[in-house]
Order: sequence, then structure tokens, then C-alpha cells
Amino acid sequence: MNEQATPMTKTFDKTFWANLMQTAGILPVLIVIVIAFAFIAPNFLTENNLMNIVRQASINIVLATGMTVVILTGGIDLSVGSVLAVSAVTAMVVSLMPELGWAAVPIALLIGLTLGALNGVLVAYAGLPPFIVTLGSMTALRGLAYLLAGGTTVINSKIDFAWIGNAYLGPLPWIVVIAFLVLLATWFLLRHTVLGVHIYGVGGNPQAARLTGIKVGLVMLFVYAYSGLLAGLGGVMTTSRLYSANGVLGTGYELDAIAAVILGGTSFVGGVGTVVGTLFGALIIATLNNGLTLMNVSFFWQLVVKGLVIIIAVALDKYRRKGPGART
Amino acid sequence: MNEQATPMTKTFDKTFWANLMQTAGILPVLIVIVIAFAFIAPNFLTENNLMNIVRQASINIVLATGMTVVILTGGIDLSVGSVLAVSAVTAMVVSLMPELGWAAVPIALLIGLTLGALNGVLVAYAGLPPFIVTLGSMTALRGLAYLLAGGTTVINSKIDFAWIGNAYLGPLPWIVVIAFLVLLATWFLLRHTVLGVHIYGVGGNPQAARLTGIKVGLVMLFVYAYSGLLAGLGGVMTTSRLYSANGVLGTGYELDAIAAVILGGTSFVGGVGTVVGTLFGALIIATLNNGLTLMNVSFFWQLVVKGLVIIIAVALDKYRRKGPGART
Amino acid sequence: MTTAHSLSTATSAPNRAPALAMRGISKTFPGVKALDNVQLQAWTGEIHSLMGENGAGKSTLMKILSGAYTADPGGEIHIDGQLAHINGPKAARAAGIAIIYQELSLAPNLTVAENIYLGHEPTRFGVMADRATMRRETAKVLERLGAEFGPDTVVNTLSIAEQQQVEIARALHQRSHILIMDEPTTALSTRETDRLFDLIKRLRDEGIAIIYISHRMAEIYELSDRVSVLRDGTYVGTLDRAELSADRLVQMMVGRPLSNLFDKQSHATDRVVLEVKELTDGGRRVKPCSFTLYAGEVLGLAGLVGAGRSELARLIFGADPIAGGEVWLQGQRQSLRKPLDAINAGIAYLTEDRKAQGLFLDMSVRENITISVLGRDALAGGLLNRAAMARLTAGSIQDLRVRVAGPFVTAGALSGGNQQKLLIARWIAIHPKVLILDEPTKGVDIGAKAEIYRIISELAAKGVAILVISSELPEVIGISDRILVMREGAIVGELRDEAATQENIMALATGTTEMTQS
Amino acid sequence: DQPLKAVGVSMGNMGNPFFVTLAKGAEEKARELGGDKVRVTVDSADDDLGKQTNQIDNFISAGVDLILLNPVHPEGIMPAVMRAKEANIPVIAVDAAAEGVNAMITSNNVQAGEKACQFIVDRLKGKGDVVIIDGPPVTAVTDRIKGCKAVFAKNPGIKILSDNQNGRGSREGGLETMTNLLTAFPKIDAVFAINDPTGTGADLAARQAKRTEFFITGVDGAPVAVEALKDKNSLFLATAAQNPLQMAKEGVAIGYQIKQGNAPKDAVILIPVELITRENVDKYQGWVTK
Ligand SMILES: Nc1ncnc2c1ncn2[C@@H]1O[C@H](COP(=O)(O)OP(=O)(O)OP(=O)(O)O)[C@@H](O)[C@H]1O
Ligand SMILES: Nc1ncnc2c1ncn2[C@@H]1O[C@H](COP(=O)(O)OP(=O)(O)OP(=O)(O)O)[C@@H](O)[C@H]1O
Ligand SMILES: [Mg+2]
Ligand SMILES: [Mg+2]
Repeated sequence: MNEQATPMTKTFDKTFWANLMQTAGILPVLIVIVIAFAFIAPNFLTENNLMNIVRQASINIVLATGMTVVILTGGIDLSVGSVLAVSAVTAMVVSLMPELGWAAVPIALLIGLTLGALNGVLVAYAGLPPFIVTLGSMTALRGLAYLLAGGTTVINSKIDFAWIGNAYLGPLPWIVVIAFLVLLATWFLLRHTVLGVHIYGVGGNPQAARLTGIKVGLVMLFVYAYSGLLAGLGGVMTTSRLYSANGVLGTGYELDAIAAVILGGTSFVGGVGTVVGTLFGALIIATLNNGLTLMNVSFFWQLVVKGLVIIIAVALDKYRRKGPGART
Repeated sequence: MNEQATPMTKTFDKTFWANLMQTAGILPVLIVIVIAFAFIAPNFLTENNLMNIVRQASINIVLATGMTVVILTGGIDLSVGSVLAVSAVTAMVVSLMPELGWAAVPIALLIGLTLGALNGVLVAYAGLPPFIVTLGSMTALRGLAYLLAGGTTVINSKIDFAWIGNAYLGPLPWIVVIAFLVLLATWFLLRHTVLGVHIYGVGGNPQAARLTGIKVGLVMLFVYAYSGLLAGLGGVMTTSRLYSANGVLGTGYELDAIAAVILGGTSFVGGVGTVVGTLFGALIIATLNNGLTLMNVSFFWQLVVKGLVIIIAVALDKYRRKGPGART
Repeated sequence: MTTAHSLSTATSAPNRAPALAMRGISKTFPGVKALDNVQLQAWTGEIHSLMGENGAGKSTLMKILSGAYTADPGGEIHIDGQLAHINGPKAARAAGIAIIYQELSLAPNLTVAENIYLGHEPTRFGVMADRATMRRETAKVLERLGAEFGPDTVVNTLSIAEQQQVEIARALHQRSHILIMDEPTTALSTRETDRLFDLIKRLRDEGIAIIYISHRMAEIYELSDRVSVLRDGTYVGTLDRAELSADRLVQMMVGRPLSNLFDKQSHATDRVVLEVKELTDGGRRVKPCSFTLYAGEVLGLAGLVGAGRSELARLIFGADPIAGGEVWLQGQRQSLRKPLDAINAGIAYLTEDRKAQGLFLDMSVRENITISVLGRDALAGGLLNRAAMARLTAGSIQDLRVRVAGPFVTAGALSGGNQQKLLIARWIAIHPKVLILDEPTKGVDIGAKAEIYRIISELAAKGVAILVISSELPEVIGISDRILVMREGAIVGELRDEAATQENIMALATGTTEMTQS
Repeated sequence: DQPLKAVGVSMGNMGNPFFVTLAKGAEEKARELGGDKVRVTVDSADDDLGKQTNQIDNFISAGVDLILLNPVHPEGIMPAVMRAKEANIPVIAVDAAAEGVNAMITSNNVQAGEKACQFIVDRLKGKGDVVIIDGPPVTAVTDRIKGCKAVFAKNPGIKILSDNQNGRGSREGGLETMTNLLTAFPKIDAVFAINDPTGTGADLAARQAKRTEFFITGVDGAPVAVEALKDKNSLFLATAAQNPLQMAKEGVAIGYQIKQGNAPKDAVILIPVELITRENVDKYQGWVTK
């Protein structure tokens, strides 16, 4: 029997390669897209433009990272775009208060965390379906964002966190550095902490998780709160670039985030996926948006091409791996 | 133990009540909402206004009915809004062709069916995840709708299918009658045909379904094609009311449809749910939109209230039934 | 169990074509050659058992026959001497083949009748499902099985045993002439099993060829007309009933002889570890139950399926809400609201359904073993202590003799017996004072079974108090120091030493005698 | 002379035909100036400031010669505009104001609201109950409402029944919102819709409810409005017409001149709106000029 083969002799990490394959996942597709654009889109392969792509991907990377963690538990968070808007508007409103300007960022993050935790409580302890909870909060918080902004755009050209969106750390924009740090921290959380293993466990088999003594409720609460916190951070990043915020901000961002996660190979069933895959997914989306514009494809055709490429990317990924088709 | 009681003596349909409870599901919540509005919203309880609500719900009912069938198999169809737009624009464009005016409706329906079937092929035979396939086609078809409309609004005030959106059958608007017929046909399909059993079977346990010889691929192809057909019908209904169509039509409709389905008690896991529940879900959404406007609640507050009510409705439904929490 | 039966006439008609002949069957999965040039012959009117260790390829062979898998090119399947092309479940059904899969393959959301007819519903007007016929015919089959539920019951409200009966009903109602049963009794207790066996024998006598897969020797002896053995995906040989002997079978399956199965050596002490007092879930499935468990003792818990044994265990483990009664551990009253409370107190529970309630199939062996102690062993800040994880995993793999290529293989890739050992390792890791094992050898091959018994005995020797729930009577009798019997949610008796016989247990379990609790 | 090789166009929302027409105008003018090889990239911001900022950054990367911008928000877009100017790319705002641009050319949206609502006041002789159907919260819309409300404020006889319902700027939204408003208010004298799709949607709603006691005005001068104005049974009586084609063409022309080093005399060009009613609709050219 094949399992009999090598009981203890060599502890070769067989799944290391399997993991790498899964992590690398969609990377070859990203590379193909980049190469294609390098040939056909003018100015695509300039340092400046590549930096643009990464900068434009950065907010989606942050949102999609939180989304990955949520989807790993078998849930979903449709409210990230609205949480982003509420946080962004809050950050702007607070920044305009004479005494409180410094508190804009912490408060915005706290708001994100709190809103996410509310989702988490409803999912984890009231036992409501994540889709409907976050669909509801997506709608309600969108309204809240408009109300906080007074239906208009809140502007402050002197925010003291402007560096986030505009300054550089060496050659790298801070906004990119932050996205990268978020990704790194989340990767570490998932790979190297007890909580990380519990997140995969809850996603893989919630019933077994409970019977193994994992605090399933707490894990769920955590992931939604985390996703909320990152959406709040996304809000801060957005306003710091725009020096303004309004209620429309972030509309539809949840779909881009989910697309990045799924392109990155994380399964809706829960328990399977990595944030590195998500990074590649987010980069594919940003590259498409950028490259098609550079190629002078009309907006309408951009939609058509983007939609098709997303489908083709997943199809290619699937057939490259020749997986048994279990992914959903 | 309790099952021992009546083995074979009376074959009382135990699940009849269980079914009714599940079907009735959210109905009490709908009733509460209606009663609340009857007291606080002026003119709410007029025959005219109630007809309004049903008319406004009718397109969502049609889309959500298709969505129910898809979700029953454990899938999802995010592309319904875009398919609706493509069909609507096509219907308008064809209606303007001198010789082909009569063919507008059949062609629009055919387009819907074909686009849905394309989704179906990708899900059923290429084995791609439904979320990403329909997210891709949602994007691509939105672009296609704009392109077909030439970026503008196609108008024809002399469409010969105007009766669909404007005429009455006795006291009932045709558009309502059509929605009701769709619902009835789908109910019949699910309850009384072999295909219906297979749809529930595929959703309940796809592997078991395959092992019993059910053509799982064909069933999946069917549900997406059906959803596409109904989205096409939705497009026809929309244009017949607007005498025009453009690329934006139906944006975001997928979320309303999904909300109706989930409010109606259909589970994302697949295999559990009814179209009657979906009807109530769609009516709740339409009633909220209507009642809040009648109460002159501002748009922003409407969003807040609508979002909260959706969450509360599902929570109430859950605690009313005291279900064990298996629903997701 | 010892009733001799007349040797069937099937084998004595050599000039007729066999009902089933499979030849040269191979099956390759990505990276695994599951079957290599396997053959199998079964005759009309015989019960043909198929044996082999976990992963030997029994289920794979049967899935090829039932059309669930396609074999590699080159093999042939003959039905009644005719070459058959089985390219899917429908073709298999058309060829007269019915199967009960090892893994439950029911749609949980459908009714019993719908499940039984799934994929071949009777119709009216070509498209409408003829529910009246479905209901009527299903009722008939259920009656034949003595099932206690009706055709309109939704399957997910049935117990696992009842679901197994639905599977059996589905296979029966097809009136096939080749019937495959892949470990049909793992979820059944003696009463259902006996009824099933009567039925199997009747079907055999009606002229059906039955292929029967089981890891339970007793069943093989009782039923088989002939036994074929697979090992590592190859065909080893076939024994006639007259040639059957445990040693020979084991030798064929394992490739080496196996020392005796049960190591009957009591390690029981008189130190009370667990006291359960009037514990109940409110009478729904468990009436007030009391018993005491001593350090080093192996206490068996027997009963018919549905007697409430698992429910009682779940109450002790805090998995279900307690409605009344008390659980005391080493003189301390415990308040158990969730499994975590029980785990912290030192109670471990190996569930009866390892896939649904135990394993994380997509996670590695190492994570599966260490998951319940990750927090305990973690470094500051909740960081994983990889060194401790590696040590624990390596130790467990060695101690329990888990056959696995390495600690990073995913649990889903292991054989049933090895998966079971993973779960036992997980619970040993918490150093439990009380270990509850619910059907610990379900679907586990004879070699692995022997090892699990050895592990139980070793744990008892270390002073762990062990409660074993088992539906396999020879097993409970073989490993327990003392046996409790449950019926309809209540503990109805206690047996030990010579009194612990199958007859006595069955008498208590079915209620033909009442014994006072000692 | 610097040849015109590439133009970037970022529109607030391509879902609205008005912006599509703007884009078309830009394209036509660019071809006129730079020949057939000129690349005109049109993008839609979907009313999202973040997206629009990204688009401008992409245009900078692509090295366009000028950017025609329909800003989602006047001040919010400034940082991106500044980056473009740093890259030496002139930015021309069309249809709405934007801080920091080289030039802006816009319909006077406040004036559009004033004209449409003055029509209402005049027709009602200063007395009546009116409804305003709001739209997406972007400046072009809020300015129209501002202008309209200013006119109503001067006429105490005018009572605003509702002004906080969002018709989403679309025909279907207008239809649905108006249907509900008709139920809420048994008597309405006039309706101001923030654009023509919304207004014609409201018209459909009135027809379905068989209500004829009021009339509707809008803003845009869109083809739908022209059709409605020509229809005797329609309640849609006036629209404050803009001229997107002309606006875009002038925008590109000015941008081109700036690129050549010729700053325009006036950095702010307001194109007056023109009220189109049943009386003058036959003379109105509409958006299609060829
Ligand atoms: N779908 C599959 N993909 C890959 N490998 C498989 C698959 N199904 C079975 N195998 C492998 O084929 C071999 C035979 O498995 P099979 O299930 O037939 O064993 P079995 O004899 O039925 O074991 P058990 O007694 O545990 O049921 C095993 O090594 C198993 O891992
Ligand atoms: N009517 C039912 N509805 C839902 N679940 C049930 C029902 N009956 C039994 N079950 C579940 O089926 C499983 C087995 O049933 P039960 O606990 O009654 O048997 P048991 O005495 O533990 O015997 P065994 O362990 O042999 O199955 C349990 O997990 C139980 O929760
Ligand atoms: Mg097997
Ligand atoms: Mg049990």
C-alpha cells in the first residue's frame, strides 16, 4: 500500500510543493497577462506605470485580505465597501474637528473594527447567514455613510495623514507598503498562530471544530471584525489619497475583493486558500484595469474584456492544475 | 423512542406541516411589515397602492424565481441584472427594425436563454465556480448591453408588446399576471416534475445525485439557462414599461433577487427552499421600498432602514422557527 | 450467530456462466494505482464476500462495477456471460446491478421515497414525478426491512442507522440480480444486522448474486459462501466456505499472521474518576442515567442503535445541553456547557462519525493531531510552537503506528483506520482522565483494529478511564472490564465476567429480561 | 506645433447617455485635430472619486496629451489633477467644476435648475404643490436642486411636498419613485426631475396611474425629452437643455491650445442652458449634430 511506504524514515514535506502550487496558483496567469500587455499596451512596462498598478491594487489588496480570512471560515463579507465609506467619511469629519484632527485615523479604524464586529456577532452568536447579514449591513451602512457626509463630499486638504496616500518610503509609496504589511501580517496570522489554524479548522469542518474545543463563535467574530478593521484601513487609505470622502465611496468594492479572493484560489466552501493567492488575484484585476485603459480600449469593451478574462483566468488555472473539480 | 410510534399504520405526511412552516417561513414578517405601514404610511392600504407594490415587485419576482432554482442546486447567478439589460436593449433594437418588430420578444427571450446557458456550460461542464463565472459574465454582459445600445438610450414609443407592461387582465396588470404565472410554473416544475426532484437532489448532495445516474451537468445547465430565460423575460417586462432601454438597466438587480431568495428561506448550501418563500421575500423588499417612500423617509434613511429590516426579518424568522441553526 | 446453513447450490453448477465475472480490472488515480489486474467471479445465488485491509481497493472495484468510476482500459466485465459496457450508473442499473455505497450517498434534504427513486423516478405524462407510486412502493420495501419510518420522512431527520436502512431499501427495491453491499453494517447494531442478514440470505435463495464487503470476521463467517481477498490493489485469491479460517484470511489480507485480537488484561483500579448522576437531556433521547467509571477501567456501553449511547456520551462531553443530573470528575462537580469545558476538565470524546465530526480533511496530519492542544503548547502571543507540534506528531505516528508518508500529508488522503488513529492521537495529546470512544473501529480493517485494541489497553494501563461505545458485540465483550447496556435512553443493566455474553447483552438491549443495576 | 496623439477622457458615469455624448464629442474633435490615428481613451468613474483618481493616474502613465475630465467632485479630484499638471498634461473639466484644472467648460447647472423651476413657477402662477425627484449625490445634481430651490424659495406660494427621494437618475428609477409619490400625494401640481430620464420615467408613472393634474420638467435636452415634448399626451413640458457635444468639442479645442502654449483668455467657460418647451422643440437641434 502506498501509505506503508515511508513511515518515519524521511519526513519530506510532500505538501510543500502542493502548497506552493496552490499558492502560486494563478501566478502564471498574472504573468501571461503582464507579458501580453507589455507587448500591446504602450507605456505599460514603465516603472512608473507598474508602480501605478500596485498603488491602484493596494486598497483592493487590503480589502481582499480581510475577505480571504472571512471566506476561509466559509463566510462572506459583502459590507466591506460600505464600511470603507463610513470609515472614510468619519475620518474626514473628525479631521475637520479642531481638537481632534490627530484622532481621525484611530477613530476611523475603530469604526471599521466595530462595524465588522457587529457583523461578526450577528453571524457567530445570532447564527444568521453571513450573506444576508452583510447584505443588510452593506445597505444600511451605505445609507449611514451618506448621512454622515450630509449627502455631500467632505473635504479637508490639510489632513495630517496625507502621507499615507502620498508619501514614499524609499522608492515605494506608503500606501503600497501598508498593503504589503497587511498582507504579511495576515499571512503570518494564518500560517504561524493558533488562531490561524483555528480559522482553517472552522472553515474546514465547523462541527468538528466545536467538538475539538475550538471557540468557533470567537473565531467567527474575529474574522468579521478583522475584515471590518481592514475595510476601515481601506477607508483611511482612500481618503488620504483623495483628501475628501463621500457616501458613494467604495460602492461595488466588495465584488472586486471577492473576485480577487476567488481568483486567488480560495474556496467558498471554506478551509482552503491563501492570502498570497489573493494578492495575485488583486494584481490581475488591477493590471487589467490599467492595461486596458493604456491600450485605449473603450470603457464598454473594457467591461467585456475584463469579464471574459476573469472567467478565462479561473478556467486556465483549473486546467493547469487538472484538479479533480472540487473547487466551488 | 418517538419514531417507533406509528411505523406503517398511517402514512400521515409528516413533512406536510414542516413544509408549510418552511413555505410560510417569512410570511408573518411580511404581514407585520404591512400592518406597520398600514398605520404609519399615508395611503398605504389603498387598493391602488397595494397593486403598485405587486407591480413593482413583479420583475424582482421573476428574477428571484430563476435565482431560487439556481441557488437550490447550490449555485448562484450574479449575471441576471446584466442579462436583463442585454435582453432589454436587444428587444428595443429589434423592435425598431421595420420587418422584425414582431420578433422583439422572442429574440429577447432567446438571448436571455442563450446567455444563461453559456453560464450553465461553464459551471456544469467546465466545472468553474458559479460565483466567478457569473461575476465575469455580469461584467462582460454589462459591457455588451452598453455596446448594443450604442452607449445611449434606445427609445421606441410604439413597441407592440407594450401591453405586457401596461395593459390589464381584468383587474390585474399583465405584468403581475406574468410574474404570477412564472412563479406557478416554477413551483410546478419543482414540486411535480422529475426535473424538480433532481434539482433538489443535486443541491442536497451532488455526488449522490451523480451516483444515482442523474445527469448532474444537464440539471445545472438547465437551471442557469432557466435563470437566463427569466432574466430575459425580466428585460422584456422592463422595456415594455419604459418604452426604452439602455446599458445601465438592471444594475444591482442581482442583489435584490438574492435578498428575496434568502429572505424566503432558501439556503445557500443548496437543496432547501421554495419559490413561495421567494415570493414573500420579494414582496417584503417591494413593500419596504414603497412604504418608506410613502412615509417620505429620505433616500439615505431608506437605505439604513431597509438594511436593518432585512437582517431583522431573517433573525425573526430564525427565532420564530427555533431552528437548530443549520441554515447558512 | 452460529446457525449453520446449507451450502448454497450456486458453486456446484460449474458449467453455467457466472453471474458476474470481472477480469483484468485496473484503476489508476492520479499518483495511485488503486487496482492492478484484479479479477472477481460471483455466481447466482451466492453470497460472495470481499475482504482486504483499508485501502486494498474493495470499494474502488465495486464502484467500477456500479459505474461510479471507469476502469483503466483493458479489463472486461461479463454479466451472465455477456460482455457488459458499464459506462455510468444508469448502465449498471440497466445491467441489473444495485449497490449500497460505503459512504452514505443520500440527498439529506429529500424524503425517503424521493431518495429511493432518485435518478429513475416513475413518471406520469413523461415529466411529472408519480409520487403516489413512489410512496406506495417505498412503503412496501420499508416494511420488508422492518423500518420504523415512513416514505415521506426527510432523510436528514433520520439517525445514521436509519439512513443506512434507506440505502439498503434503495438497493433492494431495484430488484437487481447482482447486489453489492459495501460495509452495510457499520452503522447498524445487532438487531438490525440480524434482520439484514435474514434478508440477505433470503435474497440469495431467491437467486441473487450478493457481493458483501465487511471488516467483521463474524459476519464473514455467518454469511459467506465464498470469500475473495484483495491486497494492495491486487487479487490474492478466493476461498470456499469449507476452506475459511481466520488465520488463513488474515494471512491473505495482511501478508503475515496476526497475534490474537483481544488482549484481555484488566488494568481496572478502584479509584473513581468519573461519576455520572442522573444525567439526562430531559428525556428526549436520554433518560436519567447514572454510572461510575474507575481509573484504568475499560467500560463497554452496548445497546441497539438509537438506544441513546452517543447522546449520553455527548452530554458527558458538554456537546449537547444538559437538562438534569450531574457529572463529577475526581470528586469535583463539573459544569459542562460546551465541549471545551469537558476538554479542559480532562474528558475526551472520539465521535462516531469521523468524517463529519472529527477530521479536518483538507488539513495536514500534523494539524489534525495537534489542533486540540495548539493553545496549550503555544508560544507567547498565540504563536504556533512548531517544535512541540513536530514532536507530538512524530511521537503519535510512532506510538500509534500510523501509516502515513509524513506529517504534512492531508488527513483526507489516509485510509479509514489511519484516520481513526489520528483522532485517537488527538485525544491522547490532551492527556485525558476520561476517554470516551464511540464506535472506535467503525470501518477499520482487522490489522488496524488489533492496533486500536492495543492502544486502548495501553491507555488503560496508564490509568486512563475509558468508556467504549460499540455495536460489535464480540468487540465490547473482548475489550471491556465491565459492560453497561442501554435501552431506550436508559441504562438497563450491567454485566461483567462470565455474565458478559452476547445472549445476555441482547436480552437486556431488547428488553426480554430486566436486571437491576449494581 | 505639438501634434495631438492621445486624449484621456474620464466621465462621471457612462451609464447616462449624456456622458456618452460628451465622450463622443471629445472623440470627434480629437480626430479633427489630430487625424485618424489619435488615441482617445474613455473611462467611466461610476461616480466614484477613487476610481476617477486611478483613471487620471493611468492617463498620466499612458502619456496622453490632454485630459478631459467630468469630475465626480470639484475639490475631491484636485490631488489627481495636480499630478497630471505636474506631468505637464493640461486638464479640462467639462460639465462640472473642478479645482486646479487648466480650464473648465460647463453648463450652468444652477441655472438649469433655475430655468426648469422658473418654468414651473410661471406656469403655476406662483402657487402650487411641487415634488422634486432627486438623483445621485454628485455636484451636477446638487447644483440643479440648489438652483431650483432658490427659485421656489422666492415664491412663498410654492410648497415642496417631497425633495428627498432618489430616482437614481434613470428612467426606471423615475418610474418607480414617482409611482410611490403619486400614491403618497393625491394632488400634485408640478414635478421637477433632476434629469430627463428621471422626468420621462415620472411621466410614464403618471400615465399608468392615470393622473394628469400636473406637469414635469427636467434637465438635459436629451433625445428622450425631445420625444416626450413632441408627444401631445405627455406631461413632460420643459427641459433645460445642455449641449454636451459642443461642450466636449470646445473642451478638447481649449486643451489643445493650452498644449501649444496658448492659455485661453478665460479659464471658466459657462455654457448657458436653454429651456426647451413644446413651443420651441421643433427648432431644437438636440444632441445629435452631424
Ligand atoms: N477518488 C480517489 N482519488 C484518489 N485515490 C483514491 C480515490 N478513491 C480511492 N483512492 C485510493 O485507492 C485505494 C483503494 O481505496 P478503496 O476505497 O477502494 O479501499 P477499500 O478497500 O474500500 O478500503 P476500506 O476498507 O477502508 O473501505 C486507496 O489507496 C485510496 O486512497
Ligand atoms: N430522530 C432523529 N433526528 C435527528 N438525529 C437523530 C435522530 N435519531 C438519531 N439521530 C442521530 O443519529 C445518531 C445515532 O443515534 P443514537 O444516538 O440514538 O444511537 P446510539 O444509541 O448512539 O447508537 P449508535 O451509536 O449505535 O448509533 C446520533 O448522532 C443522533 O443525534
Ligand atoms: Mg471501502
Ligand atoms: Mg451512536
